[in-house]
Amino acid sequence: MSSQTSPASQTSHSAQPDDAPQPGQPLSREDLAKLVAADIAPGSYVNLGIGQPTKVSDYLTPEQQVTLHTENGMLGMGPQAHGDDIDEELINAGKIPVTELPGASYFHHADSFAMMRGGHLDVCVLGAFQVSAGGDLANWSTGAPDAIPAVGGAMDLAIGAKEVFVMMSLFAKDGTPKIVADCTYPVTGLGCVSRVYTDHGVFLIETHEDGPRLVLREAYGIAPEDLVKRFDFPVVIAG
Amino acid sequence: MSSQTSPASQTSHSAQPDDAPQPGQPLSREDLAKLVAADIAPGSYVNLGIGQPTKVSDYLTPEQQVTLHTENGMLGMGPQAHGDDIDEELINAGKIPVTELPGASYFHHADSFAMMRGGHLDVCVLGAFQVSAGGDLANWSTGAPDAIPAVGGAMDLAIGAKEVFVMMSLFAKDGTPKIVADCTYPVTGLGCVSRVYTDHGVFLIETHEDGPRLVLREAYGIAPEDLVKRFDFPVVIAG
Amino acid sequence: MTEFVDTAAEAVASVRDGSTVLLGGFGNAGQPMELIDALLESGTTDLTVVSNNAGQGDRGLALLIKERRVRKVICSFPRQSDSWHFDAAYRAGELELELVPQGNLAERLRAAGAGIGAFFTPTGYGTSLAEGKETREIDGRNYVLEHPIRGDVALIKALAADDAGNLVYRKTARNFGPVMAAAAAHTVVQVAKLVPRGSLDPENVVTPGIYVDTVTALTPRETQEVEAA
Amino acid sequence: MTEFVDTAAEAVASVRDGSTVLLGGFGNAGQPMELIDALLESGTTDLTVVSNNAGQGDRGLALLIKERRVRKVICSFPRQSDSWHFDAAYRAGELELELVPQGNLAERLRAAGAGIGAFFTPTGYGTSLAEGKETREIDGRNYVLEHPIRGDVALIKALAADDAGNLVYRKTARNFGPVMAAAAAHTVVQVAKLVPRGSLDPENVVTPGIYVDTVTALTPRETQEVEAA
Repeated sequence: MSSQTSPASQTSHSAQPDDAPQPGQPLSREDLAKLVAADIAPGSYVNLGIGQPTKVSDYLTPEQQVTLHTENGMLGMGPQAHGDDIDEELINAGKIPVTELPGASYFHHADSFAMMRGGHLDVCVLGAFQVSAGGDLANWSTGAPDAIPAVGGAMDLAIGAKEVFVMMSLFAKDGTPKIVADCTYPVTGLGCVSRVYTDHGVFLIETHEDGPRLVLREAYGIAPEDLVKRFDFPVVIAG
Repeated sequence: MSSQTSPASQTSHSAQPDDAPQPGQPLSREDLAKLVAADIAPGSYVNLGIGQPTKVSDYLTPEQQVTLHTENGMLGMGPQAHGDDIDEELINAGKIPVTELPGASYFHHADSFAMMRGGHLDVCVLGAFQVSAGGDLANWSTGAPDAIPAVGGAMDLAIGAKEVFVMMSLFAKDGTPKIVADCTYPVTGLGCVSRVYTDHGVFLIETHEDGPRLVLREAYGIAPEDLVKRFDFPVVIAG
Repeated sequence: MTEFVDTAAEAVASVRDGSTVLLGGFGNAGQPMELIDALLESGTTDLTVVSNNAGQGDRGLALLIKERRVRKVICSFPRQSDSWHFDAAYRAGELELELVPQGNLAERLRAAGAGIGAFFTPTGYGTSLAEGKETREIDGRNYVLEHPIRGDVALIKALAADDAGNLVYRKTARNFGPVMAAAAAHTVVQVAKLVPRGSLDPENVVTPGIYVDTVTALTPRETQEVEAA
Repeated sequence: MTEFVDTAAEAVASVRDGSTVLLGGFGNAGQPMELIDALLESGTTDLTVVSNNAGQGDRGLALLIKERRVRKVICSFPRQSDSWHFDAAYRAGELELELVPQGNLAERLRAAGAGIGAFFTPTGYGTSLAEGKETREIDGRNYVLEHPIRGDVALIKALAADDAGNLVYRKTARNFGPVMAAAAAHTVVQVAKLVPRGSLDPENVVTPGIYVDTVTALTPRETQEVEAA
């Protein structure tokens, strides 16, 4: 899904020369997962959404002592189950068989979503179609008129942690950023995203008195000054 | 607390001769508890309030298979504990040590009151200061200006069962009935009482299209016709 | 008091045409497949089904939908790779859908069982699924008012029941069972085993028997007592 | 992540002057007596205490009230035969009281932990305790709108904790523990024993460690491991 962007797709705001030095390469999906994993504070309770975010678990270290939550009723979820370990009554939210770690606990759906809604999880990592500069998330529906709608736990996850990290490719196929001034896809939650991890940069959505501020923490495969010009709204480069 | 009424305390509505035949005696507290116990349908889940209602448990038979609930988090409560069986972590809502029967279960306070509020208990038996003809209950406060208020679970119990039975003496010390047109004591709940068991009669509060109807099911120690004249509002004698 | 019946057919006899049926399960985990099969067999129709999903493949709820026995589905995630019977009925306009975020679904069921008239939830605020619903800002956060979902009958699956109707579940198959048991007027449970009264630790009961009306074991009682938990 | 400390004094260090403190217990069952003693010793004052009762005899919460360290009590049943310290402080006008029906107290705590902004409850409708509160008729029944009660710190008692902070309770001492653990920003638990990670059955955990910040055992760990559940 990650789309490499050609210089031709850059907006006219770009006044910098296209051959400006590029600090390294864009992040691969594996590197992105590694980066997110490293950013999760030790001892955190974390929910990893379906798809790309699931890969983050591969890079969490035992020393981090991160406890994984799955919204279908479990804390202390272990890695995917294989072979004889597969138990159809022990699955994650993506309905994939998983394992149980020592110190795990099971609970029913209302308790599980109360845990999320009540703000007890430290981090939730989600995929997205779009994120707005103000932290609105769009990841549940493309809004296509003929699509059969399905939401699952997406809207609960969007508001269900102290911090919501999004993982996605930064640019859409047409070369425009998927971090937008206002979401054009149907939103999942308003002002809920705190960080966006992408192949070309990590962005922080900071809360300030005068409103949210989109900050580029680091750029990958493109100079920060060039990257921010790809947006038609202000992006602050972290100092 | 049961007050014997002298003829002198009868209201002027009484046109019947005072020496009319009395069908038996007023019910003793034990007989009243026995009567309530016998009226509880087999297999019921029941909460017995603090005080006089607790006595009902002495007359429930094993054949009735009644399960007792205590709002501090237990179903399957057994009789009061004595001697070595006393465990200060196994108490009823009156903070009296009790026992656990096979098939019991423990749960937290929110789950316990959800069970009541959700209408899952079949019967709740409560004491009262007053009950109105429409089923309002007053049993938590005398309304005395200098009293320190305390409500506990009274208001939850009042609305916390499919049927709420009240047990009380029928007449106050001044000889007036404690079933009243409108409660003068602070109410605990509105329209929540379905039966009132008293020393002088058992009353049903029936729901009809034109509103609630107070029905005297049976009188004790006084003729039904005489008893209903003690009220300054209509009481129907069951036919 | 909990009744114990020998067959799934007897167990689902309380479902009527037009009933609202709460169906436990998240995917296949905790889905009361044998009860749903019996419901299919029984011929009841015009059902409103409340369930997280809307049937997968060619079994369970998917077949009820295929046979057009379901008038309306209230669920969070109907569309799956193998939800072809739902897809077909929905696209044909022969199935009404009320889409509810999963946590609101669970909490609305919980509210029904707990006697809560309505509650303000942050989930869904500002989204199309909250359109037309009452909203309110409380302490600087925005909420949507949601109402209880009550069932006429709940069909759920548990690991074991004792003679008092107390239930324990197994791993993530617990999911919607406990809240659905409390949210329905009549709760029917299929269990893998029946155990004698007193053999479940009262500290570990998940659904107390007060919420359980009918139990059927998938294997004969006799062979199960020896395995009592 | 749950921290484990050796003394009750360290455990209550998160309580500040002016804090709202949720105190577990129903009567003496589940009351975290040693944590309350440590709070008394710590000298923190101007507290708002949320608890079912308001202290009995000459111990625990009653002593906090006697020493005028409590500004306000939110509870359901302050008046008892031996609540003389509460009675005296209340009559002297030196203690504010918010009286809450017991089930509303439990549900308001539950709402705080569950992220519910407010809820409509039938309990208290038409009574003096609902005066001034918003009411609404829903499906023919009358309800009162109630709001969450959040704590800065919860002090509760459990039977055992494992290394992940998971808790199990004992009999009716469970009472307010689970809802208070979830309703506070920081939850402190006194337990009778600590057990190794993996020794509590995941099916039987009542309060998952995510709700538990600080644990102290009343007896040294070394002597307890052999008794692991």
